[in-house]
Amino acid sequence: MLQGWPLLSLLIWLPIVGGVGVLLSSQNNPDRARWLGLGVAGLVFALALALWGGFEAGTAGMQFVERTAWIDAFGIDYALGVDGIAMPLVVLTAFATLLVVIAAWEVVQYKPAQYLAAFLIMEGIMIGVFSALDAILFYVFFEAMLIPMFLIIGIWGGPNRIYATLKFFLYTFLGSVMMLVALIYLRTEAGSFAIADLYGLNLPLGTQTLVFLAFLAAFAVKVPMFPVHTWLPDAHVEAPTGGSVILAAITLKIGGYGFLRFSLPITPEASLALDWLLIGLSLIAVVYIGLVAMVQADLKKLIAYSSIAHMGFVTLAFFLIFRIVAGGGTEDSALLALQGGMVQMISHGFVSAAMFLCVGVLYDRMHTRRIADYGGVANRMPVFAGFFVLFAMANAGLPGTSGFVGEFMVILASFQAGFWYAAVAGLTLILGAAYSLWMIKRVVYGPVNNEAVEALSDINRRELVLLGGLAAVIVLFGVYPAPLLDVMEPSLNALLRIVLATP
Amino acid sequence: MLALSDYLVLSALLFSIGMAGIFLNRKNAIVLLMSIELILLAVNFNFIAFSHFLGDIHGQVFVFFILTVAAAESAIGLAILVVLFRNRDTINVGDLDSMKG
Amino acid sequence: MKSIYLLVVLAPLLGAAVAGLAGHVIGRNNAHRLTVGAVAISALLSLFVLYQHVWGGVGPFNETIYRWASVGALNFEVGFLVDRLTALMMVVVTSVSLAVHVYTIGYMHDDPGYQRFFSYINLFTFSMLMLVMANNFLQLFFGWEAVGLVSYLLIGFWYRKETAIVANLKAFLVNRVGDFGFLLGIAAVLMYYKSLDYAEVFAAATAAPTMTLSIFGTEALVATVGALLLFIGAMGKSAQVPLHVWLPDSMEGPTPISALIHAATMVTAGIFLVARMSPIFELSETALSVVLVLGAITALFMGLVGLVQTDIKRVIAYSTLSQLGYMFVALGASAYAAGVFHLMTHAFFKALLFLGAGAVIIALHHEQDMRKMGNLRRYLPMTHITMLLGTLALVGTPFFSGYYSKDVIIEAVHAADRFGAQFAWWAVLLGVFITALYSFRLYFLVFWGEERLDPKAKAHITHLPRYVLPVMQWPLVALAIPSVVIGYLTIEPMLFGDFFANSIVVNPANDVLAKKGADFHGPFAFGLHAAVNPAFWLTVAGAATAWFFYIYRPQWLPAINQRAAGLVWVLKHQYGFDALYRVVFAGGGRWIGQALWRGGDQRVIDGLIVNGTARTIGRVAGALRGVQSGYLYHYAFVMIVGLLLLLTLFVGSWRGWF
Amino acid sequence: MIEKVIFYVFAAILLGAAILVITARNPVHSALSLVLVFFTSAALWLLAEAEFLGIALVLVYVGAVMVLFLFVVMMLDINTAVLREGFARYLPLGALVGVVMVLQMLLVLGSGEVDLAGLGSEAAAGTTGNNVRLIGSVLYTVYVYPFELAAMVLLLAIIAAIMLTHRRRGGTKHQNINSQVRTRKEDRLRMVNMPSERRNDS
Repeated sequence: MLQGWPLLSLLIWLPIVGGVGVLLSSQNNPDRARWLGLGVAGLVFALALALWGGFEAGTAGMQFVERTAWIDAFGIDYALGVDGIAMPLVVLTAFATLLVVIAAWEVVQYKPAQYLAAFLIMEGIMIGVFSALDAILFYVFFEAMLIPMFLIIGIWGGPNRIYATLKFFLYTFLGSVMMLVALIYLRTEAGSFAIADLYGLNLPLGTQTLVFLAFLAAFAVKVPMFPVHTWLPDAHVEAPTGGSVILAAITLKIGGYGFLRFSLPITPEASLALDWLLIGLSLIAVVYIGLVAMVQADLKKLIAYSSIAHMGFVTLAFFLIFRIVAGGGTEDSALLALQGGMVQMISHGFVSAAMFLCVGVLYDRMHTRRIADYGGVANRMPVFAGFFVLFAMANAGLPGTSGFVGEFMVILASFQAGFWYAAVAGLTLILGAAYSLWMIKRVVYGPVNNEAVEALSDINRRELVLLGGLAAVIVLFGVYPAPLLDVMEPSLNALLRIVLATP
Repeated sequence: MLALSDYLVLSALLFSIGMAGIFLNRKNAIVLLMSIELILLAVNFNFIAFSHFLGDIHGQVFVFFILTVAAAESAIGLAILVVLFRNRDTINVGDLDSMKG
Repeated sequence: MKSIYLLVVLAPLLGAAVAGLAGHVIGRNNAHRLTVGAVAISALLSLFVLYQHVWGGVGPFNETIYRWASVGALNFEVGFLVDRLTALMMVVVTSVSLAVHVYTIGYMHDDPGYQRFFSYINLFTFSMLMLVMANNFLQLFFGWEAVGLVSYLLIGFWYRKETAIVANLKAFLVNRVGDFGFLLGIAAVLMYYKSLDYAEVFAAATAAPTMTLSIFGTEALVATVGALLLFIGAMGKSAQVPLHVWLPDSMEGPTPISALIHAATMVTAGIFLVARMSPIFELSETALSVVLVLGAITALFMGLVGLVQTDIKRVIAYSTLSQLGYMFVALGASAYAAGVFHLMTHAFFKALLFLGAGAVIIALHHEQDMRKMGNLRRYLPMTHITMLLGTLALVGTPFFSGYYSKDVIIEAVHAADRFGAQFAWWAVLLGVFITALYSFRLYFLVFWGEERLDPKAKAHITHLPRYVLPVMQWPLVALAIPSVVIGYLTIEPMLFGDFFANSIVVNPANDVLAKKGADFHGPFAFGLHAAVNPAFWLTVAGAATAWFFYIYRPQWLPAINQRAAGLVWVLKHQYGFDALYRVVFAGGGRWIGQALWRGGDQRVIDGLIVNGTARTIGRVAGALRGVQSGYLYHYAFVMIVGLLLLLTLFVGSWRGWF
Repeated sequence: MIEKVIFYVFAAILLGAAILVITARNPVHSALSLVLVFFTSAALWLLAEAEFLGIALVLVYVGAVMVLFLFVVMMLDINTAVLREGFARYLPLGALVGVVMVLQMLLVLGSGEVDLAGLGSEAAAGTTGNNVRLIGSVLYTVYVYPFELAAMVLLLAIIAAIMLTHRRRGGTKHQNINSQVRTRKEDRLRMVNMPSERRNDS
């Protein structure tokens, strides 16, 4: 029923215009900035929910499609549309930004107007990334997204934020430039930049491998996959709480989304040929990063490394589908892997956002992120301790929380590809529990460690709303994930048809 | 009778004298400019010689252009020299290394 | 019936939610009234369900409650399967839980986290019921981990105690190792039997008993691999030998939960799993042999460790480990009914012993060391009698429930002709002697002998707050009754009747119980039969030795300890398992993590590649700077050389050199 | 035959003067020897029947450029002593470059591809006759644009030279029309409200 509305353009440009509005109207009036920011973020979230409402679950094709000419000379047009894969991520973006705006209420005293404006603009751009149907439009949003995050970490970040934000920017930018080359090459092959036309090009394997590697460079950095992941812990340690939430909840998903939207369908044979590489890197990410996460002394670094391990699961799921089908598994189990990967991405969005908010709550009170400075927080902050334990459990993949759904499906599916895939992937059960709960033991439990912990006060109403909302969502998706899965199934099925049809 | 090779040998020698001029007194800017004039003169010689022996007037037209450009070039060169001297009160190329990387 | 089942499960959940979230609002008394009421409802309804299933002629109920999620043709549901096995387990879980709830009113009387504790034990009851009543692997796994979570929360209930939070982390991680195998088992089941629902899986399993898969390079029976992986989960949860290290440490938690979780219900989840999965286990001899051997090892060796413990709760904990070993031995010998039967009887008398120990601890004002007890029968008569009854049941004195369940297991193993059965029989037989020894050692040290009380404890025990004890005494009595009579009453229908007909599948070849049933002439005769039964005499011998060393000649003990110092040292360190895991896995994991982080991330990736390239670019640029010397003639010279090179290039190509 | 003699005489003078230019100690001497070089080359050009260019050379170079050179040399009191050292250090390198250069030329010319002889010793037909008309006919037809460009180049050179060296004498008053035009009312006019004085005889 909402098909007529240009809902997607609204979802993109409303936050951007709103952000600029906040920037201009209330630079010297923080309260006005905060209320205006909240208003815009709330409105966008409402529109996102309308998008979910108006989205027909049955069809696999793109919905809410808008297409107008943009740069005729090169045949680039401003095309937007969402399908089952993109729509949940758009809603997740809107939800995360709303959280960030609420979380930054009293905390951000230094230039709140610019802070909120940066996030709102970033929200618009990210929704643009997910809903772009034209390769160059996707690329423009993909690159534009770096700028607000660069500013957020650079201005409101921690002590050596310059190093972190520069590293983040250069890392991602270098990767994505290769993608531009590939896109332009594909334009010559397909005659147009529309993503739909790029599918089914069946290029020779040689060129496909090159195109695949170019996409891999861009998305592997974004995910981040094993060897190119070192920017994430630095970025997280230096980013303000809101920055970390958005960085963990959304930016990592763009990597995964990219693999689904570009790498798999456009270069299926190359994906098949190189799947051993991706699976190897993902398994290393799960085990190597899991072990590394265990020994971190900084709270945010630990959660950052745990995000990498979780995202390792996502890439594992996406690139196992060939071996699942080859290993005797049915088409459904390949679909199970893709669903598991998607759910893992979305649930990781909630769980890691919640964990970072918790660390933010602690950081706002104690101004330290070292685990050794904490101990016995539960004695002074029982309600917060409850939430933190719940989120740590979700991070470890406890059934009943959304963290479990993704892991469960991926391990079930990866068994079809081979016992050892599931065995190594399954290690995440132990490693995840190890680093999450060891951190909980050292921070939350135990006697009161020092007088700073003694002086802690429990979470106020605003933080309660935040953490409560997230806890509700995490438990809801843990107990009843059907609606999310049904929305994604047709699109993933269609993607599977394209990818598996060729070999 | 005069042969083309005579002219060419002469212009070659003139050219190498000009090159040597640039090489030998690296410090004196004015001699540098003069050496450049010599090199250009050698080039003109060739043009004239070929034009004369090939019976093609275009060579000479080119000499005409080279002359204009050479004149302009030396005028500006000297102007720069004057300005340089006024600011640095030396034209010794050895002292002018402020553009060092 | 469906609404009854839902009510049985949801009542504790509701109780937990209200007590947990609104604990402070409704106050302490309302909290415990609500939660105890909730569990009481569940208990009564469970009894009603059991009654219906046994006498009411109600058939097994197998329906899905709601569709959790569906992917293509695969659908994941949450549903209930209630047959006689489930009904029995429901009754055991809820009745023990009810006893513990009432008992906790007294035990946790002056504990600040009162409401929180009640909400946790209610949540535990809910999780255990979900696990027991599941009709598919997904919900089984949900219950499995939820029970692990609650045990984590309860062991670490007094989170100020450093040892408690170490214990609960260890418990959760070891359980997670078990769940790792368990999940792989579920994945194997899903792959080869194409479904997660019990009914479909069992049908597919029995339809293709000889299906094989290639693993580690060799062909193996799907049933064997699946069964073994599921058994790893059972080992983790029911603390069998390699994964048993967490149970003794879980004694850090308050005593009620030791009784409820670490004696009666949670640890029996593994046995319930194997019994429920009997159709799969029956298909693979090797899996059953593994269960048999591991159970025997645990039964024997863990019992031995119990001999040297001085903490009252740890003695009972090791006794639990040993009894769990017995149950797995029964399952390994395909005598599933005997295993479940022992599970039931053990739940009652072990909970009784734990609650009795709790009463003693409370009476002596949190004193758990047996060396500081003695001659307590004067001060705690009721506890003394009930614990005596519990001990008698545990050691297997005739006509007590322990005797019926344990002796059947011993004879079943004796009759089983499976690999490892002989070893298991010897282990189980010796176990009887050791069980009697450590049980009566505990009994004599605590209730008889001369008083070794601290003055403070003595003062506390002489004038106990009068309201505390009754509310703790009644559950003891309530548990003592079934500990004595339940064996006698239910052995006939359960083991040799058709009680488990519809829920446990045993293929006739190795149906040991059927053979035993032949010469079974009623419980009374079986009781008399003890006279000719070696186990009975071993029990008497064990009791006598205990009496001799701890009552008659206690002064000889130091000499014995001194002579058997080596054995005592080994037992005291639980054969080194704990140290091994701590050093190898925990320490090793951290060391590897540190190495990977320092070496891998920081030095190689960050140092070498990321910052490395930045540095090299800086250096190269530095070098190139030299070229811009600022001298005009250098530039002129470079120009000329350039010209020269081009010239040679041009001439060379013209002359065909290149 | 007579032409050859003339050619060699002039060539010798030319080379001598050229060497003198680069080796002269005093820049004025090198400037004057450069003048001599231009005169001799003009003569040689006349010999090759390029009268217009020969005359142009003399007019342009000797007339304008050399005068400029002399003017500059005279004006700037350059101490030539400093400029001399470091003479020998680069000699070997310079010589090497020179030798390679000559080798290249010989290689090309000697290769037989370019039959120098064949080019003939005769003055080809095209360039005899009225040289100026010939140049004019080609210059203003084919090379019109380059011609205009050359004019532009010269104009540019003139302006650049003036701009570079022109200095405004300090202390003189002069109008800056631009800023005069842009002044606004506020800059010049300031309204002040003063209370009106009361007449003391009221």
